[in-house]
Amino acid sequence: MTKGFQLTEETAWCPGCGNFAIRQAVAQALGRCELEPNRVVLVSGIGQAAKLPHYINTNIFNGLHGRAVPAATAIKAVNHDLTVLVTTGDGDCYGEGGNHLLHAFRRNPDITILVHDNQVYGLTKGQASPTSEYGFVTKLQSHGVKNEPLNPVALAVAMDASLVARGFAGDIQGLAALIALAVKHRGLSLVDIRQPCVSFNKLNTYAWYRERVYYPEEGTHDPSDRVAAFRLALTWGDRIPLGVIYRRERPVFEEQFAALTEGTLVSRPYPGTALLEKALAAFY
Amino acid sequence: MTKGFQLTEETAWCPGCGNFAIRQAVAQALGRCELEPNRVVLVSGIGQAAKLPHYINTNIFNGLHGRAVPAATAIKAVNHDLTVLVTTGDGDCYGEGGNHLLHAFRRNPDITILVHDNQVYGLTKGQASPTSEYGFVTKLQSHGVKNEPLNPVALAVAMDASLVARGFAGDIQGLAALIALAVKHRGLSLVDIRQPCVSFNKLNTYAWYRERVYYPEEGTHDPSDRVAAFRLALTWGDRIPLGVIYRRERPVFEEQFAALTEGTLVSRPYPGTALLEKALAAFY
Amino acid sequence: MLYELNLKLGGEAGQGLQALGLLLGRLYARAGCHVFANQDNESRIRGGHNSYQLRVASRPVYTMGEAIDLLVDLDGESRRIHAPELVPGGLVLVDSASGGPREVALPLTEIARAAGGREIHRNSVAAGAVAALTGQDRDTLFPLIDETFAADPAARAINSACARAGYRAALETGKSLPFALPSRPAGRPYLNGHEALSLGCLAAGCKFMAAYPMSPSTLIITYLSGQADAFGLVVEQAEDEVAAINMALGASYAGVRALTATSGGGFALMVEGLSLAGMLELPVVVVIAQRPGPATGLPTRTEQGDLLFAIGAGHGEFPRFVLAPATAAEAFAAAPRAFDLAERFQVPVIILTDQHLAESYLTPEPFDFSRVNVTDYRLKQAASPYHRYDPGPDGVSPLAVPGTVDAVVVDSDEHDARGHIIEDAATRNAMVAKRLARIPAMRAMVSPPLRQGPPEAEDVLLGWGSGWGALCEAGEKLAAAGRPVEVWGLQEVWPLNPEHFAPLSGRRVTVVESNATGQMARLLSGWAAVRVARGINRYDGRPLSAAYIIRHFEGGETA
Amino acid sequence: MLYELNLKLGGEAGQGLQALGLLLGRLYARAGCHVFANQDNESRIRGGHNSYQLRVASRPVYTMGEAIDLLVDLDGESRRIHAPELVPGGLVLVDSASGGPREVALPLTEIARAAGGREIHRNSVAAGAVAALTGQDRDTLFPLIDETFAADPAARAINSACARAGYRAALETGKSLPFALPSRPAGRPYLNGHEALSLGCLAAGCKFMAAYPMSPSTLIITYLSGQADAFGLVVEQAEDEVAAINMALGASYAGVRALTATSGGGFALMVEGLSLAGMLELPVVVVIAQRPGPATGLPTRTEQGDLLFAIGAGHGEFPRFVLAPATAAEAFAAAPRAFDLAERFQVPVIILTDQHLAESYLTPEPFDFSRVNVTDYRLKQAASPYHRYDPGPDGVSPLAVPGTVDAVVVDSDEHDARGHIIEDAATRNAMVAKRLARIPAMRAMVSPPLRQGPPEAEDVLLGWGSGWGALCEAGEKLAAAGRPVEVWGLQEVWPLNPEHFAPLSGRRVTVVESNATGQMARLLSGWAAVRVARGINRYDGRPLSAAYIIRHFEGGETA
Ligand SMILES: Cc1ncc(C[n+]2csc(CCOP(=O)(O)OP(=O)(O)O)c2C)c(N)n1
Ligand SMILES: Cc1ncc(C[n+]2csc(CCOP(=O)(O)OP(=O)(O)O)c2C)c(N)n1
Ligand code: SF4
Ligand code: SF4
Ligand SMILES: [Mg+2]
Ligand SMILES: [Mg+2]
Repeated sequence: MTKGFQLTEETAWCPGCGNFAIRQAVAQALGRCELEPNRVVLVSGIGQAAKLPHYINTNIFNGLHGRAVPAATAIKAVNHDLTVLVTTGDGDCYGEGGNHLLHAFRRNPDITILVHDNQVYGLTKGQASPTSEYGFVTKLQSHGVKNEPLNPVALAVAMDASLVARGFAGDIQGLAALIALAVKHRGLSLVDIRQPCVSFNKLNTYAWYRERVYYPEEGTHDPSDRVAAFRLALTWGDRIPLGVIYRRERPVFEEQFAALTEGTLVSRPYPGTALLEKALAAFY
Repeated sequence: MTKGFQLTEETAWCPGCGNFAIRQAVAQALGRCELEPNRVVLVSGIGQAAKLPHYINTNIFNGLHGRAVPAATAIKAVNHDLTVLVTTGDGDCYGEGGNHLLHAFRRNPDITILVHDNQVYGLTKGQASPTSEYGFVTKLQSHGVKNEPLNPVALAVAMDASLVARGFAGDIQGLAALIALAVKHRGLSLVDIRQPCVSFNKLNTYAWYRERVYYPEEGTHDPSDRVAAFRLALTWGDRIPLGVIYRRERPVFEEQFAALTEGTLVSRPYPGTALLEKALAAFY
Repeated sequence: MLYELNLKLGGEAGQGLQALGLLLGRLYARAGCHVFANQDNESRIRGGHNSYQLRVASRPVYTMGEAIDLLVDLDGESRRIHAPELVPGGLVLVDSASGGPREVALPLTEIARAAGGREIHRNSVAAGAVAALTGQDRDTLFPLIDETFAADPAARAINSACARAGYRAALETGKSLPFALPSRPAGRPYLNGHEALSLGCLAAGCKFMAAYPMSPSTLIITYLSGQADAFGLVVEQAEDEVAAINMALGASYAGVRALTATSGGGFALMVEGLSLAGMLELPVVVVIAQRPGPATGLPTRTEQGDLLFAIGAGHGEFPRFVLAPATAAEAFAAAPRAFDLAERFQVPVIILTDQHLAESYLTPEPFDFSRVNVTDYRLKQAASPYHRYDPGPDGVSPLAVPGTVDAVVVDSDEHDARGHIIEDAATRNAMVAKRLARIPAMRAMVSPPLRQGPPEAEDVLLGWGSGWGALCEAGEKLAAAGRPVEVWGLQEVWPLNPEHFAPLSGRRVTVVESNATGQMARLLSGWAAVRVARGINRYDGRPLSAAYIIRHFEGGETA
Repeated sequence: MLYELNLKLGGEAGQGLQALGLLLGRLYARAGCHVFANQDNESRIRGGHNSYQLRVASRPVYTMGEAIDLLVDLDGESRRIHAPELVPGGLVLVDSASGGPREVALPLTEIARAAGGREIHRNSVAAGAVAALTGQDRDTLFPLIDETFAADPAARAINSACARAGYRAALETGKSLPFALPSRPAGRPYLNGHEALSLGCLAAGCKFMAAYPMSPSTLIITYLSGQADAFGLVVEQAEDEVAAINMALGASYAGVRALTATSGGGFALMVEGLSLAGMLELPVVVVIAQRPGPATGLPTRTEQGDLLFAIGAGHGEFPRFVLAPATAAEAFAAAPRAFDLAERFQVPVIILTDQHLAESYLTPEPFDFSRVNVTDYRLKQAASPYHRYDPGPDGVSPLAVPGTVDAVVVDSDEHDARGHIIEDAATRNAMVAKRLARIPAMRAMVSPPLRQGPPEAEDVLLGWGSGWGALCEAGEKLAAAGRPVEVWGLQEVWPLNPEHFAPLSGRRVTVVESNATGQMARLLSGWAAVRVARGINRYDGRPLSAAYIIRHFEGGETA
């Protein structure tokens, strides 16, 4: 069944959108991980980011806005032989789906969450998102956003996420490497990918990011140091660090279920009557 | 109308429950802030903690499980002359209501959130809560909790909450002082109150906490230093710090609405036809 | 001479169709015409194929026309896609220096560039050209352009130059459409259903809105947020729909009129909150802007698929109203009506709109704000001790604002008159009875359906909500063809008052609705003993039209 | 001689009523009796006043008895609260050295202490005393105590000693109840509705459950989580109900049978997910354990208030089944039935239970697991290319497991046969038609109502779900009093098959249900043309009983 990861010609994205680069990086990364398309599931919610799965030839669960993470967690638990990625937006993941993300960090399933973070609601035409900057003007927030932006990387570090990284859609190679690393990592990986939205975010453009992003020099940051990671996570403004910010090995959600030690859940047979009789016997 | 904050004789709590102490501390703190009962609104969800408002003679909005924070935010926005407190449980606030908490930090309304954190679901009879320790055994989690506990203080610091504190129900005086300070603070205050549940949490008991809790010595911790606050927030295990962990002055939600500069929203009259005609004129 | 003009703008998302459509709509409205306009959009920001259709007439019109007199092709594809819709003799405006016989070839982009603009400014060139081709006065067009871009002098200059150039160039082609201006005076606003509804909310004294963006509801929060400073509102984008409704309920508790709006999927997340409103007896208005489901469905299209859902939503038993305004003018009226009913009975009121109503523009008579009823039902003088759930007339309790009495206690558990938790059967029974006691008075308040056409006709075409315009037109056309039908349109769909439906007895009732399962038909047979002969249903996401109804009515097809 | 024994245990929350009731229930079950037990609890952990009532009989019983033969007073209050319920000659066991004439005074706590226990161990003293007073064999009691505390030898020793001491002390009082043991052999399990349902889920091959705790549903996840290792399940407590249903849908997509359970308020949060199941055509089973609403309502009590909500929940239009098992035995059967229907038709199936069904214990015939139908509808051999939404017979598409075919693509937007987003009308129409095409076959699958009593009786008492037991007993009593009625009980409440109701025509139908607005009555008149003469409704949170039904039936009261 090997045909590699093929990208569709047609998409519903705007020309110049950062999503194209992310899609390319995803396909490259999956290829680099030597995965078969039919062993990969892309799970998404609703939004421009969440359309990505439709444009690659894998298994797709394109569910509800904000609800990709619980679906992905369950898919991985049912069939841990599959590689499960979530492709989601900043609204999808940090807004509507915020609670699921919080608790996914706690569970630590072996899934990769790619947040296409364009700091705006793209599909619904440009409202503020949880990561929009304070003061960011939109049609709905015509006097500027009054809430402080959520810092996903700091949040993930505070939640002791297993792998926390920041990527940039303007650097496909670096992003592909980061995604490959996240996919290979055992446990939950969150990659907050800064993605210019050419239609609705005229502030955080390619140029804006290019002036600011940098990869910390080899050896200057220890991702296993949580306080250091937190400090780096707070670095924002003139300088925006990319790459792995935090990493910790933790028990993986689906590895802790006795039911899964003998193989995948989906491969288990229906129970025999002997077992059922035994369960019933406890009620006598 | 001054009659002070009166406590009911009857409650539905178990004898010995930490909620009694929290209630006393709340009443003391409100008294100390020289508030009138009818200018205070206690907003709660569902749970043992969430029953508290019924046992004090104030205004009460006892809504849905997990949903106290958005209701409280709106109440404060509509009538910023009222003092608004949320009394909530660890399940209510960090479980069902997790997303609202995340975004309340961003909004920063001038409300005080008191989380009666007993690390268990009390009202539903003892399931794990988001703050239950890893391995904590319950009837439902019979092999022990498999998810890592959420650290509310670290989370709040990462979200740049305006005031973050930890209290302990075993120290009514200290707790009352902390609550008074939180109520007086302009902006959102989160007080995570460790509260022994004598019925369902046999691990994190009064004794367990008494061995561990301490107030950092005067001058040893600077709550305005976010990284230091994060480091202190991670201090857990043998030593559990109490008191104010983090504090930052930030724009307050309801102060940013032009509509509220002339007085409370609830006091504003219905619009006159001139204004309406003007709005209609824009469509010609 | 045409008595009406049908205009279609076709292009990609992102090419500015809406801005152009808006400009032209206002142009004809200013010229004294009646206008109806609607849009057909894909769920994307750029690319694809969208259209904006305007029907300009000498009398009020509420549906799209069936054939196009003038097509504006902005993507090079529209001439092909929409060719079958053109009337004989219809014209196509193309962005090109040369074209076929039915084409008005104008190099719009080039003209824009020559006038100092960029490609995007060709819309103003097109606006000028369309105005000229349809015989519109310069003195209407040019001031409108200037006002539209008033905030940005540079943009104003360019667009004005482009429009003038387009106007001139079109005149030079010598082509034109023989469209007669109506003699009616100018002076009707051009707005869509959700703009009208939002104005109604302002008129009703709505002071708080929280919502989460979701098509096709987003316009309401966007508009109200823009008016927040002028009208003294707090408008907040919530983190999710659960928060939105709980914020609205908090605001209502604190004493102001509160609103939320969403589409079916977002409303699904508000259902627990709706039940809370029922238990706390808090007034609140919830707009459900319907779109085709289930789940994400067709986000930018229309359906009436959430009727039974809205009526039955929420665990436990509590009364509610469900309104479904027929047109933009009715949507304006529905809002104060909803706030009034909500506060009078302390119940949630749902307003069901849909993408078609929400985004279709028309030119209603100017709203008369002095006739809007805003009754303040909040308690002025409270008895002490105040008990939130003391029963009053019709089961309605005194509604005090926190801070003005000893304490306002509301509780989602079953409670006593004071609002505190109870467990006993007697109090429970009394409280259930009290909550439901409002139903008879509520039912008596419901307005009867709209009716048009001969009341003695054997055939009745009955629809609800935004179906009204298409139904009326179908009724008129059928009558003109010698087939008299009476047309009914329900605007207040819950509770139902069976008495309203007595005139249907013995007649052949065809229920027309934008859904597949015939929800209104089911409701009427179940709750009002109406015998429904058959249904005409449309569920492809496109709005009902007179032609669709007539085709299925005459052909006996039941789609 | 009594042919049945009614026993009530009264005490505070936290005093161990449930453990004592469970022990006694199993004791009588082992002795060969039929037992029915139910509880009356306040929503608190300690204090207040709760009761646990056991009815022990020589034939199957499904409701609580009406008068108490033996009351066990553990809080010193029960003798006063429940005195009116005692039969003449009934006894009260009190924890005291001396008592009145109707009292069996035993210093339970002292006896426990003397036997080496603490206050909490007086429950075992009481168990021994009750066993003795009701003529139960030591050889049944003592092994049961030993088994109950098998896991903890120290506890076993103390409880055993206490039970023996209680047994002895009671015998010494010389008092006893003349209760005749039935001659039937022992061997029925003692379990409640949700335990039976959970066993049914295991038997159905359910492999995944996610839920958020909520009374009265929590027992299901608690039980299944305890069986997870033995049966190979993944059971996860979700962070909220929205997560729970989306997890269940993810699991279903990945290829296993998936479940979630909640009460009405939690289900309100699952409604968007239900619509998603409808759109993705994913099998999933959702238990709604009903309790009185709206909102938080009465969390520990019972109601049937979510029927219309369950049937109408979700935006957009999609088919579903709604089941409502009548008894614990039927709840066992309903689970595999639900999983089968869900997978056969790729639809969500809702099981409506309620607190009364969930927490009432009884002693059904042992379940025959070999007769449970577990058909695997998943695709074994997939065509290539595989298209998730290719239409099959009855509109049902081939259901492949991801990983076994090229790609399994499911999409909440409207989609084509491959599962990819579409915008066009033709595909939309085809997909709507395909999804709804399953309805006729689904309707044909629905089982007819249970019936008992003379089919020619003019009067029909019709109920649904857990009302069945009380209805049957009411029917029998009315017949015995010379007033024949036939009793109907619906267990598969959606979709309705109108043919099932033909036998009701021309008869006087009284619909009995635990809600205030008569939801089943409404459903039957709206969807199955049943003429309902009147309703008997109960909505105080307490279960229906034969006495309640008869009182309102004969008195003509409509509560
Ligand atoms: C329950 C629900 N609420 C709202 C929506 C409407 N909606 C669709 S996408 C979206 C936001 C998208 O923003 P983001 O996740 O940042 O994705 P982007 O389009 O920017 O990539 C919203 C609000 C929805 N589909 N469902
Ligand atoms: C939507 C919803 N889900 C579940 C419940 C059931 N429920 C009530 S309280 C509670 C948890 C309480 O835990 P916590 O908030 O920690 O409060 P505690 O009782 O421990 O003080 C739950 C799950 C509910 N009422 N509503
Ligand atoms: S709106 Fe923004 S995010 Fe969406 S496709 Fe266009 S550029 Fe990309
Ligand atoms: S269960 Fe725990 S939290 Fe609840 S009242 Fe009892 S001791 Fe307190
Ligand atoms: Mg975004
Ligand atoms: Mg708790």
